[in-house]
Amino acid sequence: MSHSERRLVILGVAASDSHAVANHLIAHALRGLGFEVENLGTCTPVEEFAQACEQYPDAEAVIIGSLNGHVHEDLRDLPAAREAGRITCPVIVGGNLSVGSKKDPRDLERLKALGVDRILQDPAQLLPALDELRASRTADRQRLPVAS
Amino acid sequence: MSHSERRLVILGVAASDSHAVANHLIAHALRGLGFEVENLGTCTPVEEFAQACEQYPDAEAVIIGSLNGHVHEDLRDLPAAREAGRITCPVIVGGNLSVGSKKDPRDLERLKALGVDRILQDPAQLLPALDELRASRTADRQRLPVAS
Amino acid sequence: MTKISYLPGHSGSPGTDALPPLAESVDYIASLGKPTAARVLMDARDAGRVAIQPRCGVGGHEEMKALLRELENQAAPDILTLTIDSHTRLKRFEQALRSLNRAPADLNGYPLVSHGYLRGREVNESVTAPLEIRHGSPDARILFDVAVASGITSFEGGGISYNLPYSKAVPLAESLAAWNAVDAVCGELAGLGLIVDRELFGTLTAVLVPPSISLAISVLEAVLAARAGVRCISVSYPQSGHLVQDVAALRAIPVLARTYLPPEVDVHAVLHEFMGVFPKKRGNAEDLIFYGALVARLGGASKLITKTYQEAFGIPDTRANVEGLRLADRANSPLLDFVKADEERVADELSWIVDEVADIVEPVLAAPDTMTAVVDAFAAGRLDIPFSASRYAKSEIIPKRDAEGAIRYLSTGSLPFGDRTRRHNSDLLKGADSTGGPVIGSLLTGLTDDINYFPALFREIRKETQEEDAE
Amino acid sequence: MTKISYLPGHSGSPGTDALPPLAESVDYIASLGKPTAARVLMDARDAGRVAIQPRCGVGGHEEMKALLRELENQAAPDILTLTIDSHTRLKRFEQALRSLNRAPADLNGYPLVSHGYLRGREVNESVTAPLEIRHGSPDARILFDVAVASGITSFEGGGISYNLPYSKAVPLAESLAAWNAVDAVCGELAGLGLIVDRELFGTLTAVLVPPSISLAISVLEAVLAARAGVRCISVSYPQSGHLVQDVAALRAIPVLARTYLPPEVDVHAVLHEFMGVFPKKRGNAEDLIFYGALVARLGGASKLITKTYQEAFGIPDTRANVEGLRLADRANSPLLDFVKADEERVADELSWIVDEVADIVEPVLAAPDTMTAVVDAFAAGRLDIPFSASRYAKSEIIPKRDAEGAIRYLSTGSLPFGDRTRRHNSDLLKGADSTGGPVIGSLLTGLTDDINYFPALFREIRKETQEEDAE
Ligand code: B12
Ligand code: B12
Repeated sequence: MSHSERRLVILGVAASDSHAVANHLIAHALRGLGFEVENLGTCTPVEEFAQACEQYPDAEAVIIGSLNGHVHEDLRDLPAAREAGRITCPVIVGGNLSVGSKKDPRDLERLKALGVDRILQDPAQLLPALDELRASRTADRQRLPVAS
Repeated sequence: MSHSERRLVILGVAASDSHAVANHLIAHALRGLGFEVENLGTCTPVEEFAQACEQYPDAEAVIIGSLNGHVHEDLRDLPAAREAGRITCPVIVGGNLSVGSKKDPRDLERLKALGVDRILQDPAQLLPALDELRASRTADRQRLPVAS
Repeated sequence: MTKISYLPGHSGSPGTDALPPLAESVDYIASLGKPTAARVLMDARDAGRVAIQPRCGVGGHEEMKALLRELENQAAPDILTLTIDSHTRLKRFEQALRSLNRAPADLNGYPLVSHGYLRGREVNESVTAPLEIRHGSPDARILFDVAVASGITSFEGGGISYNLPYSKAVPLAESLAAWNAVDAVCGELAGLGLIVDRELFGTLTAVLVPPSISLAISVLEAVLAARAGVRCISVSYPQSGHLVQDVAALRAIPVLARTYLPPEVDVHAVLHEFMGVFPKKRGNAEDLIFYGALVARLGGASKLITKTYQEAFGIPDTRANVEGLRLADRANSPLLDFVKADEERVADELSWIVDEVADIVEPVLAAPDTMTAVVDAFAAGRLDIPFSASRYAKSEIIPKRDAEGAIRYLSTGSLPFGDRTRRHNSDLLKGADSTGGPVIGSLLTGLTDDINYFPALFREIRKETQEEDAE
Repeated sequence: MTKISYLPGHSGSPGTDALPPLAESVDYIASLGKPTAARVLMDARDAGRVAIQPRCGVGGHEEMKALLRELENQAAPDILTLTIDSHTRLKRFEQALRSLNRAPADLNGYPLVSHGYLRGREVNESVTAPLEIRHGSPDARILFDVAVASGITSFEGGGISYNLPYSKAVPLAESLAAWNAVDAVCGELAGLGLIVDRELFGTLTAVLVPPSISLAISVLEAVLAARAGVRCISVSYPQSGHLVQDVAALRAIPVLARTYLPPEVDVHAVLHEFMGVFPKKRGNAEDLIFYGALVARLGGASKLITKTYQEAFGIPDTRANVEGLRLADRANSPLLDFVKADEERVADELSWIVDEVADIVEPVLAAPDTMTAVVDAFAAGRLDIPFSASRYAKSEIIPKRDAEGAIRYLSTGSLPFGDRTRRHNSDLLKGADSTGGPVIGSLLTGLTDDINYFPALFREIRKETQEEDAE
């Protein structure tokens, strides 16, 4: 990071999912890049992500891993949490996002429909994605007063 | 054999077929049972079987093995040889009687249509089949004068 | 398929009230005319072959029956599996039921509790092989009751091994108590003449689990199970990928059983084919599948749980599962009698493994109450596993592959190891890859390489610690 | 598909007149942008892996292309095959053409001569692997010319090995001369820069062929081929089923090459997976397929010709062929480096094999004209093969499996073996099964058991010599 500002992300694995390894490694890697990582670990329901957002209002993203194929059911409460204004920052999802070894792109559409902002394959895409999301939010904020 | 009469068969493998092992073993086995075996060996065209029939008019059967799947083309001249009266004794065929590992019963019908009298799987069926064929021919011969 | 609007037991919520009494289920099982899993394992061991078993589970009921029938017809595994979905594992029955009704294909397993025991019996009756429930439930009591009522004679799990890898916030005391209840019912069933095979999940978090950790935890669970009345215990061990280490670990299982378990308990060694990151290319995955099966044979395992060439991608389709089973079964070939492990090295490795296990379990077993001692030891890090999903293990130990690929301890954390064991481990790691870079960075890249051991071995990916390729 | 009403060459009868000049074919091959078979073999040997190749051939042209493409897409063999139908092998071109036009599925191979070289090129261009022609033609001159014009860089056969097992009444002098002509063209092609791999058919009659017979005949054919100008020779050997014997026989190939062949000839060892009576049950057949592949690896073969689980039933379908290739390729796994043969026993067996081969070939090679000496030796039984299809070998030698399953000589017929060899063979057979019955009867049942060795080993059938089963 080329700036000294604090950058915090909320990290976790979806509610029914106990796959821990990628979560451990991603937390390590983001910390290595200078992020503060609030890692909620495995088996984290949307409710717990929402609570963390309330606790860390300056979190720049919620990053959710899901490996076991249950991401759709596990994020079922995400639209409600968003509507209620409990999760306002972008939500990034990555991992193995459907059941089965042949993947249907419609399953990613279903995720978008639940209010997921970014779907990533590779943890290496996280930093550029976070930078981009932050840049566009900053731009939005700067543009808004001009427009209003 | 319970009788002392000479029993002779003509044995061979079809024209395009060089599989020798079953032929060797069947010749041995029939000789062990007391048969005289005129073994023409592998790669024997219908013409050669016909010549042997002419040479051994008391042969009680022509026994043809085919393993390589080419039995239909290889016996193509059989109807002509029969019509010409060159092969008058029963023709027995055995082995692997079509190309491919899944067998279609129609391929056996095609063989029958070529004038094959018996189709056998197992060389152990040869003795009962030969006995039966001989019995029915003797019966036929005995019946004929009565009928005429 | 008719929608399910109830759960077994009292209306609206899951439970066991509607289940038949144990004795009825025991009679039902006898009437099935199929061997129990325990019997199949015994027969396999007597015949000197490794029984073969797939992982398999889909949400829908008809689909589940079709899957099992197809696997049986095409690959004739010795034991079949009902893999349970991960909502049910965590007692999220409501979510399981909702997925089942809306989109059963979205489930990563068969929600047996939601389907209920009558359907469980139907599934059981659709095949001739006995079934095992494979899951990952910190508290499996409801699932177990439905399984027994379904006539299923093998049940995987344990109070440690189905907690720490499978949940975040279930206290160990709770899961141990829940599994003690399951084991006690197995004891009751044994009294009624039915031996339930209880497989322990020595695989744990599957990634870089040192053999002595896997076996130590299985020993503790086995001791608890035996005390509760269990009579047939399958100790499963996850293939590390290093032949000598794996053969030694499997052969250590009967040795440990003789030391720590009463003689009336029948103990089987079970190999779980490589449970970590699988290679992606089909041929490489298949190499690994066959290798695992060969290791099971050489290690004298009674049973092998297979993988498929689709492992890296997702839950396999039926055909891949069939092919995985068939390929693994080739290692049972009588033509491979000539294949041997290096017996001297196996014996050496085995003695170290047994010593490490002793170091870990004996202080716990020396305490007056084993369950409490287990809880305390995990809290203090004297028992530990790497990559815990749960808060209730410290994950302080750091595993590392040595130069040959065997899994060693880079750090033994707070494990009560003696100096001899510690020195042995660091000696073994002397030849291992390591960058000259900063310690933390190199630790992480080294770890990543070790996690990706097989994809790297097959050159599907580059090693992070080898910036310049030798080729 | 348009019917073919002509044969290449002059109208109505087969010939080569219409074929392009050799230099044009050499250019065509260079333009194909695929490696030659010789190059693939060399690369495999350098990489320490066994190249894999199926048998495959169907009558129809489109079907043949589809078959090859499917095999390549699904199993990526190193070399692909055009197996030629048995009419064409025997120059029964008329029958081949008639079947092709009426019922191409009735053909047990691809009638390349009837299709002509332009179609041959199309087939060649449809895949990226180089092709070999596998056939069984006592006189292959026409077929060879069409093959070269088709851009095919590997050609199986030899004046002895493609005569005696494949025809009844072709005199050896004729087939030797015909193959000498083929080999001379290979020499010419080498001069033009194209190395054609010439595989010799050491498999012979495939059933109970003693290794020293197979290798001796290959040595004689190789010597003749090298003299005619051939620069790349693949010596194929048929798996006997006994590991030590097979590994020794494969490793004997480079030893024999150094003794009998000029150094500029590149010699490869090739294993033909078990060529005798195959077990019927799929799993058993697959056990044998994998075992063969492992033997090829341990014997240091450059190439393996695979079988399929449908072998006992008929020409395999594409899927079975794919699965046979894939399974065999598992034996190339880097994970199996630990699998070893008993090196001491292999060395002992190897030295006996080399001695027996020397006993057989050296009198022939000592004569002034090798071809004449071969013809005379077969007439006198000093060269011989079991189960000859041809009148021109005596089939006086009687093979027998010893107690361990290795193929020995029960009778060495008129082979010019010394006392030492003869004694060694009878010593080895002392432990072998034999009934107490009359000599001839027991010889035949013993032979039948040996022929059915694998079906009996897998207990698909009972041994004839074991009336009472021990079980
Ligand atoms: C180890 C493992 C386990 C261990 C996990 C131990 C633990 N507590 O961590 C155990 C044995 C306990 C386990 C259990 C289960 N597993 Co599991 N497991 C694996 C395995 C073999 C390796 C996973 C791993 O650790 N990889 C190493 C890490 C570093 O990589 P990764 O997790 O694959 O993640 C990569 C990417 O997905 C991505 N990524 C991951 N998370 C995120 C997040 C973000 C934001 C981003 C950008 C990227 C990202 O980055 C990583 C590196 O490339 C995989 C198969 C494989 N890959 O070979 C199956 C696999 C993931 N498991 C699977 C399943 C289904 C389960 C179970 C549900 C059992 C079942 N029904 O079969 C249970 C889970 C129970 C539960 N409640 O969730 C399936 C998922 C199937 C699907 N989606 O179709 C897989 C693919 C196996 C299979 N083929 O069936 N498993
Ligand atoms: C050994 C063998 C060879 C040897 C033969 C050596 C020799 N000269 O004898 C070699 C390697 C040379 C060879 C060559 C070929 N072979 Co081949 N061969 C075999 C093999 C492996 C064993 C045959 C054998 O000897 N069995 C032992 C004897 C005792 O049994 P049998 O021949 O199987 O016969 C039994 C029955 O069929 C029956 N039987 C046989 N003849 C008769 C006759 C009568 C009257 C009766 C009642 C019963 C009977 O009794 C026997 C005992 O049960 C079989 C496959 C297998 N079975 O495992 C393939 C097989 C027979 N061969 C086959 C083929 C196609 C060929 C080739 C044409 C090559 C090709 N295109 O692939 C060439 C033949 C060339 C030619 N011109 O014919 C195919 C036939 C395919 C089909 N019908 O679909 C088979 C089945 C292999 C396969 N799966 O592709 N072969």
